[in-house]
Amino acid sequence: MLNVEGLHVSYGSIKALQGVSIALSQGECVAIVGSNGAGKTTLLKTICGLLKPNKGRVEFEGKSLVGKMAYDIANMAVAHVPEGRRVFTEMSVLDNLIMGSYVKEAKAHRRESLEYVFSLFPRLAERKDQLAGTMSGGEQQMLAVARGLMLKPKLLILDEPSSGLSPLIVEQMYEKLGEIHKTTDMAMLVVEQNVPIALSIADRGYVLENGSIHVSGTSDELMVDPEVKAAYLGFH
Amino acid sequence: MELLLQVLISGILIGGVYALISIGLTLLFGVVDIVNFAHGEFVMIGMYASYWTWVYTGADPILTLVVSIPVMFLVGVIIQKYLFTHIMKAPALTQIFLTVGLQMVLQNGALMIFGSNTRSIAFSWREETLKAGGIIIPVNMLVAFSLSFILAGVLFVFLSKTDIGKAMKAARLDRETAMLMGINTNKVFYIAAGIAAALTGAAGTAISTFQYIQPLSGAHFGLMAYIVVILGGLGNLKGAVVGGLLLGIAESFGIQYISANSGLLMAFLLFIVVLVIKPKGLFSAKEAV
Amino acid sequence: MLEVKNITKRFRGLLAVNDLSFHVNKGEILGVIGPNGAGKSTTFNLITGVYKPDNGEVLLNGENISHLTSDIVCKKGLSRTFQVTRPFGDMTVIQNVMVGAFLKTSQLRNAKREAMQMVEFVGLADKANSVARTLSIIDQRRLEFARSLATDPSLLLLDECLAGLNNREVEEAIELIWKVKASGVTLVVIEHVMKVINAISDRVVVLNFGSKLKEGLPKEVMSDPIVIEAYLGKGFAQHA
Amino acid sequence: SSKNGDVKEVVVGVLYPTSGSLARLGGAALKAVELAAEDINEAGGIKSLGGAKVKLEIVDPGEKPETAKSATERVIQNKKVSAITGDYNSSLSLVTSEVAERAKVPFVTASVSDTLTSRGMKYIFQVSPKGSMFGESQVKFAKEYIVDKLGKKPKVAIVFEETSYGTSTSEGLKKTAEKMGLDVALYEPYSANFADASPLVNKIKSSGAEILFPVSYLQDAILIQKTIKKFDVDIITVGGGAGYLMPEFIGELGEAGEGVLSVASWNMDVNKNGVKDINKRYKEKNGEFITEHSGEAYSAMWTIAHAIEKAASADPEKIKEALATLKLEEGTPGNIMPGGDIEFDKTGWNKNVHPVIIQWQNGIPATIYPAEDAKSEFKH
Amino acid sequence: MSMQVEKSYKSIEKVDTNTIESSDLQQSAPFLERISHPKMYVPLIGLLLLSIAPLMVNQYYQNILNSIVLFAIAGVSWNIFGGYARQISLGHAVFFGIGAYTSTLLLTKFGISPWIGMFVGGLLSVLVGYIMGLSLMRLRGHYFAISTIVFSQVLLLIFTKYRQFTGGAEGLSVPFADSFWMLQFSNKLPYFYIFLVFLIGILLLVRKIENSRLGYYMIAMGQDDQAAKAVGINIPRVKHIALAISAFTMSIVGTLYAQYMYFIEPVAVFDIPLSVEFAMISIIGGLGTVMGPVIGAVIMKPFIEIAISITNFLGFESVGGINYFLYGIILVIVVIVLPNGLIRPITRGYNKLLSVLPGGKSK
Ligand SMILES: Nc1ncnc2c1ncn2[C@@H]1O[C@H](COP(=O)(O)OP(=O)(O)OP(=O)(O)O)[C@@H](O)[C@H]1O
Ligand SMILES: Nc1ncnc2c1ncn2[C@@H]1O[C@H](COP(=O)(O)OP(=O)(O)OP(=O)(O)O)[C@@H](O)[C@H]1O
Ligand SMILES: CC(C)C[C@H](N)C(=O)O
Ligand SMILES: [Mg+2]
Ligand SMILES: [Mg+2]
Repeated sequence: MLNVEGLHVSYGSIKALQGVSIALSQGECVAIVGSNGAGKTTLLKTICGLLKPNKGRVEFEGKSLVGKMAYDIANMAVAHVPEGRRVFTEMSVLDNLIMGSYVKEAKAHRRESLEYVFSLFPRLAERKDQLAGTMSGGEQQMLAVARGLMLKPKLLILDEPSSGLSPLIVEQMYEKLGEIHKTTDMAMLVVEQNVPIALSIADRGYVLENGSIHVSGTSDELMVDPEVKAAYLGFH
Repeated sequence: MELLLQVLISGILIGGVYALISIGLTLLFGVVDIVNFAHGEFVMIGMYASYWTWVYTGADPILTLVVSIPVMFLVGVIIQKYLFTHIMKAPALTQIFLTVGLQMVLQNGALMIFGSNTRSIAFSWREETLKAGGIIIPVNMLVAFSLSFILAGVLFVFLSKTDIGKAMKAARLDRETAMLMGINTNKVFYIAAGIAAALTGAAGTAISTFQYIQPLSGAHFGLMAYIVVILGGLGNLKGAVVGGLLLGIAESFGIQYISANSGLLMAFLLFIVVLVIKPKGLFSAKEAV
Repeated sequence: MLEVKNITKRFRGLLAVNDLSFHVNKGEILGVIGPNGAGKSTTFNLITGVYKPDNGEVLLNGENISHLTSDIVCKKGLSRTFQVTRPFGDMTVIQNVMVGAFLKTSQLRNAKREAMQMVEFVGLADKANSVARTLSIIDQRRLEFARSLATDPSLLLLDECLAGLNNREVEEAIELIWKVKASGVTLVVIEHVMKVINAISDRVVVLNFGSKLKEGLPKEVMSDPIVIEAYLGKGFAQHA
Repeated sequence: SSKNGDVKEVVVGVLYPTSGSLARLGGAALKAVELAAEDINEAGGIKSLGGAKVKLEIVDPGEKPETAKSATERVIQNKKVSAITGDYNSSLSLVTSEVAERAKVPFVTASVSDTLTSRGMKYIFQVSPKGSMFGESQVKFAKEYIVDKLGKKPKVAIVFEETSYGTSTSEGLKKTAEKMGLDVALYEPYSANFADASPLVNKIKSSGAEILFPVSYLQDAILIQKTIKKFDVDIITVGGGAGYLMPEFIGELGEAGEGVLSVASWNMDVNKNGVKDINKRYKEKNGEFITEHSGEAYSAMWTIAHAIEKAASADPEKIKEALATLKLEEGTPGNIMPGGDIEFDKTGWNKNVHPVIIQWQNGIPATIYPAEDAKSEFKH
Repeated sequence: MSMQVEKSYKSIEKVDTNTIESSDLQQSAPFLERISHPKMYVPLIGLLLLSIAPLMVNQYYQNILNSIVLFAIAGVSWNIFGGYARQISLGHAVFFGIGAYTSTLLLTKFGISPWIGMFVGGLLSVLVGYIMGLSLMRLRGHYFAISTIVFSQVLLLIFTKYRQFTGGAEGLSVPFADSFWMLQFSNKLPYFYIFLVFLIGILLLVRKIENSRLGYYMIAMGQDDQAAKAVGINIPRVKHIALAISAFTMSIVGTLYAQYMYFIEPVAVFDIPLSVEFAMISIIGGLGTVMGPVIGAVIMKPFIEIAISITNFLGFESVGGINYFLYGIILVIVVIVLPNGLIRPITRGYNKLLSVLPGGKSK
């Protein structure tokens, strides 16, 4: 359903991506891991139309996304949970979620979606009238994920959703993501620093280093890959 | 006692006018986040729009809203599209710089097109008053005052209850993320700027029922609108209305009980005192729509 | 060295910190953990004078500092980093750190020298002349760390300074923290990464709903069923 | 002489504001100067220079001292002018006169401030009455015609806009009123350009005065008069010129404006030669009657022409000498200022000039006082 | 975080002076060597050219040059508080006005020389700045900016209102004299050189501040006051100091202005457009840079004269408002083309120039 081929992206003279290709089919969950500055966020932003590639193709359900505006891509049921939460700080939690279901299709199912995300994250229901900016970092992260789900996406893109979350919440959230993965045919593209947990729900994974794909394979393969182990898994 | 009441009522009515001119500004300022120093000139264009409509149709000024509102909506969209878009992310000072330029263009453009003559709209209720005991209420001021409440109310509902209203706020807070939500931010800003200008045009129409029209007619109102918007709390509609009323009352009382040149002084001092106590204006952002 | 006594902070009816007490001994590293929204950052803000506690007091070396503003607190040797980074965006890395160094010297040259060392220490030397705004979040964290260190603190509060680092980087960072500790600085560290907490803290305080849930040695705390229930989660053992 | 015979045109710098808040009257005055130049040239130009034509160099002094200074420098330095005229607004004239003085170029102004000719300058010539005289005339007239004749209580209210013009003329009002034994119930400046006149009118009403001396520019003047009517205030207005004399004033007020009085430094029907004709041609060209400042501007331009004629030279220094000793007798073209000959005293002020009082009658400001200048009678 | 560095925290011994203070070395280098570097001789040549420029033109252009230099000083003053400390003041005309009025009143009422008056005015401005600071210190962003406008309007109204002391709306004329001691000249040249000396003085001052703890503190505070507090910066104090310096220097500009214009009135010296102009000069040149406001003044001040020349050339000089209409269009275009000011492109060009000039490649 998603096809990225030979993607090159740069910030001025800095080359962030140099010929990245990934693919994702319906209902699949794919993890992208890699160290800081590897280009993970750049890749996701390019898919979502926030950055323009210098070269390469991005296709979603057979349609090219290159040159489309980010809001047009959102209208194709691609949700992006951005790095660093990016909740609308001066709006209430509820209004943030409402914004998540701004596109026409999602708006029709707003009520159900709200119930659904509130059941996933009860804290948000408790705090639905609090200004998002005054929520704790972790709470904001929950909100960001929930807001992404409000779009009723066919493809959910998550940029480091576990960052700043307490272990319990991370576990719970990945449980929910795993559940969604199993019960729906939503495709997921997850970027994570927390490699073990990402690979625990992903079917496949890519390792991105210095702007290009270094290693790729199924989660099980990656888990035992010595290089991956050394860089991202082992600890002492 | 009667005098006191009259002074109060005069103040409230002027305050209503201040509130009226501030509603569009608080929207533009609060949503598009543009510091528009040409705001008073938008009022002025609204006044001329009503004036020319009246000249050609003879319509009652309230009916000229049918023209001033869409015309100003268009003006707002055009200015947003060709000017403001370029400076939305720029520092406030850059915006001031651009809009001061715009102010000069509009003021002097009007001067070149319409000349410096003072004009006015003539209509049946212009000189009418309501009298209750010794208290006198000019009808045209009352109309302007009422309009400010109606427009503020409509805008409030629009911003807090509709998706597009909320999208305006989201787009201001974080453009990129708003786009990820499927919000066409450019369109949203066009609409916001259009509505802001339309509201300001409506204010111009209301003001032309009692003020006189010439290229500088808006200048004074521009500054007052800024003061009101800040006093009330940026982007807060309730604040704009309450702030406007307070300034009007302070001005009226200052003139009557201190001296005729102390009206504005009192209004300004009130402003400073309020901000010393509440640095974010009367109504802080929390209650903002 | 630091004593937090019965502090309470309310935000419009929300009890963010509730009658919290704990202390920090000289020379140790105190880990602070707890679920999101437990009040950890707020506690830092209360200690450093960003917020005033509604109740209770904060003592630094026996002196009540709860009514002081952040700058005075900093002059007293208490420095901190922010969870959401706050670099001086238009200044370069070295200039950012110099601002910190100016706390102890008024000489440009000394400040520059001091700052350069800190920048090297945190591994930002090659970006010393980059404008802070253009740094990645991770580098901004390094920068904040360096800036705090440059004030030559005796007590340093780190708020999720290591979030977003991969394993290798975390290991390097831990060594840095040890070095800081070795030079005689006392630290209080908020982290969600248990490996880090395990590795560096002498003691751990667990917060939940603004109150202290548990306090003790890292091992004790992390095997405590209440803490597992409220914070770590059952799956914790698997991933750790 | 043969040297003078070469002069084909004499350049006069004209500084009337045509932008900003002064544009309305500045533009009108500029039209009058253009008309004067036309008249001068049609009448054969400067005969002593072989019929040299007067050429105008027009420059906009804006509304700030800084822009006025720059505009004056521009016209003096870059255009080789023989003399300059303009400004009508005293604040601008104060600046222009300094520049002219230092550049040694004569400046003939129609601004009214007393200060202008009190600074010992040699190159400034003021054809208009001084600001302090306006109040005197207003009060004198009110005493004679309203207090004494109509038997009104001598309780008066003086309100004036807090501008240079307003404050300077109000001083004369107050002094004279007190001297003449009128009870000044209210004497206050107000901030110009208000949103609404109600508070000010509330105050006038509560002062209990029966005669009002307001000094206001146009919008304030109209709003004050309208609000007085709305608030049922029974008061006779003797305005302080400016807004009270403009075509828009009567246009807006219509019936309500009839009978309103005002002081004026000049009027379109003063008892002077040629005034009627000037008004007629001005109106044909510009669609409105000629107002006080425009009349003075016209006169100032002619004064310069006569001085050049007398000097028989385009040299500013010689023109200045000529101005100092000039005497334009009654009947000379351009001598349309009330008060006989145009003749400057040592300070450069036209010592014979005085203001007049007008009353709006049939939509026209009719001069009614003093008798020597008047063609109409005070009506009540 | 990288570990390559084998140096541990708090070991201050090893210092690489070369990379740290290259300017120190320059100072100890022999004069000839220093002067042969374009970094030194280009500004000197520039200064020389600038100082002889007014000798070659008539009084009209001298007037423009004078106002460029005068407003450059004003821009630099504003920039101390508005640019470095990022406290967007749109009410700085307050200090300009106080400077103009104080020295003029002292001169007209007591015959005191403006050379003394300017310092009295400066001190008064510092005092008023302190009050303004106290009342507005807690405000941020737009709240601060608009409040400074209101503050200046209050002063405008007060100076207009109490006319027994200030002369009111009629303004004050500076009595005519021609003496250095009275800071008045019948010729424009002396003004130019006096303004120039003040400009150089304030530029040196700003450079000095920029390279001091105060400067770093001001900039840091302007970027993020919460973070600045956290590293020990006493925010109110730094704000007050920055405002005091800015107010004092701005006040001096006010005195110079009064002495140059010979006439002041409340609107001319206190009103909003003047304050906005100070800010614009800084931003068009480059906020928070030493030379930015100078560049800003060089570009901004002649705008209106250029607009007038255009209308004259087209023969439209009697069309009311056309000059300012054009001026407005120029402003709008400049902002859209160069939203971040000119300092960066100009510095780039300048550095390029330096590197190709003889002696420039050595570094
Ligand atoms: N706005 C920008 N301007 C310039 N360079 C940028 C910008 N954003 C990212 N980069 C650079 O592009 C490269 C890739 O960055 P990217 O943010 O995609 O990495 P990432 O893998 O998401 O890292 P992280 O784990 O830190 O989130 C890095 O070298 C980064 O410094
Ligand atoms: N300024 C504020 N106004 C209102 N509520 C606030 C404010 N600051 C914090 N809170 C609330 O107080 C609670 C504690 O927040 P705090 O930031 O201290 O949590 P935390 O323990 O640091 O969480 P995290 O681990 O997610 O960073 C949260 O529920 C948060 O929403
Ligand atoms: C506006 C006018 C009334 C100005 C007045 N003639 C003056 O000299 O200032
Ligand atoms: Mg990333
Ligand atoms: Mg936190």
